[in-house]
Amino acid sequence: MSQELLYWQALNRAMDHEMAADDSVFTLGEDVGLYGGSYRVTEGLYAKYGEWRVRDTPISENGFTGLGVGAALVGMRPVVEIMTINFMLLALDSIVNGAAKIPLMSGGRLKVPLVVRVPGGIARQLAAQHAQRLEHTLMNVPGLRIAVPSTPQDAYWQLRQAIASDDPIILLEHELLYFTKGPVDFAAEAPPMHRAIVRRQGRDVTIVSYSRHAVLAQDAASELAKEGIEAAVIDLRSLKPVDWDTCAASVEKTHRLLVVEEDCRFAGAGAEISAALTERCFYSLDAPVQRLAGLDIPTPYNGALEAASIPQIADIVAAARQLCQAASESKAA
Amino acid sequence: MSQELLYWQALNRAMDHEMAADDSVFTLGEDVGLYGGSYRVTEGLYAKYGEWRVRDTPISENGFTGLGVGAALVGMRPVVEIMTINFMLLALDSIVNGAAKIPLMSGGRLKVPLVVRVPGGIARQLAAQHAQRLEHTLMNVPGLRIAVPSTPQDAYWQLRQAIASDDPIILLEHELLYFTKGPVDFAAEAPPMHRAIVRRQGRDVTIVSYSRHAVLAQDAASELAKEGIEAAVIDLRSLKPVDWDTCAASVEKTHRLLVVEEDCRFAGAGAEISAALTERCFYSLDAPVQRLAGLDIPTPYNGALEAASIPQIADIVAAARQLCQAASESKAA
Amino acid sequence: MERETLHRMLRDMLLCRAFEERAAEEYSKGNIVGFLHLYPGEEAVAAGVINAAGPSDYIVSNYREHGHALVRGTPAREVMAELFGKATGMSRGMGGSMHMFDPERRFMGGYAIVGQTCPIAVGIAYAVAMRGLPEVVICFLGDGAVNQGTFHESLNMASLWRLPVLFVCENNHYAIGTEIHRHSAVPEVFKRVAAYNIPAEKIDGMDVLKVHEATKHALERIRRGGGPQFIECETYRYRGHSMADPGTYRPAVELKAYQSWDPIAAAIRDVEFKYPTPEELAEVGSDNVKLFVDHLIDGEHLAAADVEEMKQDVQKIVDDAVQFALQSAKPTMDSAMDYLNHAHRHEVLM
Amino acid sequence: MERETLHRMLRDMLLCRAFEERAAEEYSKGNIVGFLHLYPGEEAVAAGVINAAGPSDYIVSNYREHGHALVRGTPAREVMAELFGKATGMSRGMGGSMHMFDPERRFMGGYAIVGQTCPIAVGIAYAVAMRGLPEVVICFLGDGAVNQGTFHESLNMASLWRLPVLFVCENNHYAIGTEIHRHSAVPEVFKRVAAYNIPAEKIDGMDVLKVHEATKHALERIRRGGGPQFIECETYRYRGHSMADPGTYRPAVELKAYQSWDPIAAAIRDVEFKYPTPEELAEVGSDNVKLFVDHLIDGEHLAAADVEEMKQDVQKIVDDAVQFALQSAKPTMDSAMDYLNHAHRHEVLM
Ligand SMILES: Cc1ncc(C[n+]2csc(CCOP(=O)(O)OP(=O)(O)O)c2C)c(N)n1
Ligand SMILES: Cc1ncc(C[n+]2csc(CCOP(=O)(O)OP(=O)(O)O)c2C)c(N)n1
Ligand SMILES: [Mg+2]
Ligand SMILES: [Mg+2]
Repeated sequence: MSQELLYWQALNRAMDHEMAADDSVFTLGEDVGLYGGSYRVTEGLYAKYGEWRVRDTPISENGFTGLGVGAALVGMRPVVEIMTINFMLLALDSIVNGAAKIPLMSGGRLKVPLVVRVPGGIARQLAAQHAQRLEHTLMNVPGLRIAVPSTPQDAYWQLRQAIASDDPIILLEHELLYFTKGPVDFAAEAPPMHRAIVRRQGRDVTIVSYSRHAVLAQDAASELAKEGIEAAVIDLRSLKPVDWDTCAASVEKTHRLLVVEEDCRFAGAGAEISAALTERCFYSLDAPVQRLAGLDIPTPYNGALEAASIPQIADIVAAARQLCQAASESKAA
Repeated sequence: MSQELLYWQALNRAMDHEMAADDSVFTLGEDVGLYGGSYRVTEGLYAKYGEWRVRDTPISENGFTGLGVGAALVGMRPVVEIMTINFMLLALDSIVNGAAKIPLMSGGRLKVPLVVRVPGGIARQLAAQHAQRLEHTLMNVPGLRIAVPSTPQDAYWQLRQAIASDDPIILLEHELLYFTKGPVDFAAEAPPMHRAIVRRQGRDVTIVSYSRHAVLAQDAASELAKEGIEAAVIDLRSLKPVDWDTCAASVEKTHRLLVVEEDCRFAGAGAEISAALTERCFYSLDAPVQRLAGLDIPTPYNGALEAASIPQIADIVAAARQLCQAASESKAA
Repeated sequence: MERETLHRMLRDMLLCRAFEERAAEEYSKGNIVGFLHLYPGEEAVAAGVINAAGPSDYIVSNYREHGHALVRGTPAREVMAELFGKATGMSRGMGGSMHMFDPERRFMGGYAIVGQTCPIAVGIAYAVAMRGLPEVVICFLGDGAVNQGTFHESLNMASLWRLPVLFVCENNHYAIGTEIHRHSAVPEVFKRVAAYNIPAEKIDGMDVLKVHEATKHALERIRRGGGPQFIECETYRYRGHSMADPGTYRPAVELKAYQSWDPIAAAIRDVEFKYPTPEELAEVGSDNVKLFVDHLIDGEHLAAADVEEMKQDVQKIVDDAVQFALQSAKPTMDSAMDYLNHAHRHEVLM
Repeated sequence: MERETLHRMLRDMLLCRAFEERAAEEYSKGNIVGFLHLYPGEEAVAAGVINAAGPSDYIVSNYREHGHALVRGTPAREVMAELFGKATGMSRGMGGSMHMFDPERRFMGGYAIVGQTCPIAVGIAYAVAMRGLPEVVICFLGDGAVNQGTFHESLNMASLWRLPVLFVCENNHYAIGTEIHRHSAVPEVFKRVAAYNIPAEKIDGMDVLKVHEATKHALERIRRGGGPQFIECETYRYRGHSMADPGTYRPAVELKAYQSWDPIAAAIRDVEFKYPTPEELAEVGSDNVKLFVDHLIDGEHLAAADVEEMKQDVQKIVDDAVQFALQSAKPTMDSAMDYLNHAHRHEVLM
């Protein structure tokens, strides 16, 4: 039933399936049409659906994102692609002051079924202006929902769910995941869009992560297993809302929590995860929640420094190991 | 030595003193000149310093903030006023991709001595598009510094310090504080810009807050004292960096921490404060850190709902009381 | 023009005027709070433009939009109740003065970020064009909004794809306290529009007949496939920018000049700034409403007595609206949460 | 024109060409990583514009700026080392291809957000004007950048306050894969500038002499107090948008047309998209460098042998730059933290 697809291909199929099923779905963004999309997500759609449904835009981020908001108000289901998240800073007014606020501001008289797709994260030496994450900025905006698929299957599911939803939803795609492969089953029933998934069960420590770092966390867990440390790995899949229940259930079992994120540590996504789960699981915790995160520095261009600025597999292993040690020492004491 | 001034007047004097002392200081923004500033902060400066140093701009937030960045690169000390923080969403590219990144991106070859002054927070029924806080958005940006004065004296000190600094600094001013009064001593030596101040010593619980809510927290502490609860109140004064030492010292004494903020709870400023202090003080805490914050909702226009959407004094009192009870119960158990 | 249309336009203008003057009063009493931007002086634009539109056309407006909603047909009760923050308001008390919505009348809001009306209107127009419908989107914006980047981006896209949108610039010469020649390098707004290959004209925004005429033609051109059009209406606001603004930056003589229907002399810019006293306002000559009334009476479309009756009618409507607003229930936090989440009520989130 | 200037311009163009071709090679070898936007085809713009500027003028550029830095005088070693991410690079390995800075030569960067050069240049110009200095700021931008709101906001302010800034639009007809008539409602960029009351002209950006001449005059006008000026240089990039872009969206015949100095026929838009093969590239006629070489030889400003010598010279410079870059040390994280915090090194924070 399932086939092996690259992450971008899974997104591409999701777009195609939704566009075929509903002619109010259309996509727009820089070079999504004739050029086929910077990361190929919209490849082939221009030829199939024509320029009105696959619209190449000028470099006018706030303008065309706002266009998406307007179209959504009258029943269209626009999928705006912002070429990379770095340029979303220019479009935040349309997203925050527009899409996120209109449902409440209109007293529930309008809906904004908008999807904003954005590649982001730290890729390969793209330097400070092209290597950032705005997870936290978006999380703090009431009225938005945020999905962060880490596998081709989730990418397929969550993009379709986002398009089908009547809420404004941001899909954060990771630039280094586009060319990763995985099985995709088009027919399988999707879990709810914001449900976290336990990628690996564990006994000793819970690692909560999302997007590309959820994949790294699984690799780290395999390493840890060799040392006898059984780490549970939870892939959040969604940053707003967060599926606290799934996380808390694991923390209550492992008594230790490591939050791994690519976002800058200070006021990053991990801050909320750490704070909320501490509030909830305080009395089950053997040690304070640890956050492993990006350094608080604009990303340097040099490759070695870039790599050192975000958590790597070895860092995750070390942090989990230390957390287990610290917790057992404090327990013993 | 000190005189009673309104918050806006203290800012006005700070501007005047810095402009008189250094002719590379200039200010720009919508209606800062002829009109005298929306909250009067620049009143009288246009007449005194002329249009080049007090520049009325078109409604072009990203443009004139970027202008400030450019001018700062060649040794000027621009003070950009964004009329309210709601419009800063349009200027974030200049702040985040510009001001914050240039020092690192240029390999330390350029400085950005820029100050961005912004009124913000929840005022009186200004509704969703004029009643928001972007504290968390800004906190997550490496390269920025953020000051949040809550008193006229701090407003005076911190604006002068911000202008004197060679870093890009955001001064978040609260719209409901402009017409509050307090003593200002122009000659007194200022504490370091990012030092937190213990506004009230306490034994039972530490309340950490900032900006207008630091004032409310002091009122709440007075109430609590009547019930026999001695709450320490810490006014952070700065959101980036945060003075963790001052906070931790108090938490280690009181064993309980309540974080009070106007920002939306989910991924608000309080998330970082809670997470970081828990990491640091975990073993001294008798109960999980509590966050009292704004509801996760765009601010409704209706006055009663607006008030209910952010913590009020009574809420702070109740939360602190409950925290003290919960902690002693769990200790007793 | 049909007698009916003339009457309707006058009635609309009178209603707007009476409504806004009353809103100012209610603001002083504390029944209305927050930013309140009033429309007196500019009524001819709303009445002329919106009365030229059809029921399936869309309207997108900014924070100075009470008049636009009233002319579009939203009952004064719902507009006033919204200002009072009541559950019966057009935005259920959630939006207030700056965020009024009436989707049933295709009145799509109510946006308080300067320039934001442009991309939203262009987006609605994109949907219309994609569907091949004969509808037009009317987008209001101020002279100050022209300097916002979004304006530029939106006009380029509207023109590039020939979208059915009519931009109406209400040029009242000020962005809060900053006069147009101090915020725009080219103060003739319509000339700036040449950069987008969009037909643009400047008209006298104090003359409702001219506004109506120009709008009618522009809408026809759009419906014939002529792509976006732009109308600059020269107008003036008699009050400060909002109730929080005393308007002291404007010379009294300038205000009077507009109200008495004289062209503004260039000289007045140097006059000392001072907001007119109530006495000065009272002694002022005809304004856009007066102009139209005179025209209708002179042309025997209407008798003076009819005008008086109309004034009394709209006054009653406004009084009733205030009563309604006062007596209406307040919204609850539960309803607010419902509005926030209404779009995903039937979706399984987790 | 002085012989020296002619020689310098040719040398600059040859250096840019050789440098970029080598950078492409080093990219393929993995010595350079990330986005690499190359300049071949557009050399006449950098050489013509920057050689007309004085040493105290400022340059602000975007992500396709290696050529601009080289012409400005930054040693090829420092430019190459930056591409290699080394501590000896002009941005100490922190910025890379898109973020090159050389403040000592008033080369103010290197910005990768499309449109961002505009407000930054305008800000520097504001400082110059406020100080009453005779300096000018040169702001480079692409044809795609014209649609960014920031462009609009910046030009309005520059004009309003008559700031000393020269905008140079490098119109290579494409924003990545989107051709200008598909991204701009008015594809003649210089015409759009009328909206700001800024003198604007379009010139042949493949002819370095015309570029130099136009720049000289524009700078003179600015220094005489004429306010901002705008030059649109029509040019073409021979390669894809960046090394990540195969450029398959452009018809081979279009590319050839530019390289062989023919005007583009309107017809070519319909030709099948295909990136030219190396063979096709090889058989192509003269390009902007060739054009200038021919002119210099025909005018007896230079002998063919001189050109060969020059080519060898610049090749040596480029080889040396690569050696230097290879041998240079990598930056450390400590240095990165120092750069981040260098501005507050002497300040007590807490
Ligand atoms: C982006 C943004 N910047 C600033 C403001 C504050 N503001 C509200 S109205 C206004 C003036 C707008 O002038 P104009 O467009 O001429 O409209 P008018 O009020 O004259 O009708 C300003 C600056 C805002 N609401 N949005
Ligand atoms: C704000 C922003 N949006 C999108 C991009 C991605 N991008 C990089 S270059 C480019 C095309 C720019 O075209 P143009 O201005 O014509 O310059 P050229 O590359 O042709 O020199 C785009 C869309 C960006 N860097 N910044
Ligand atoms: Mg105006
Ligand atoms: Mg281009």
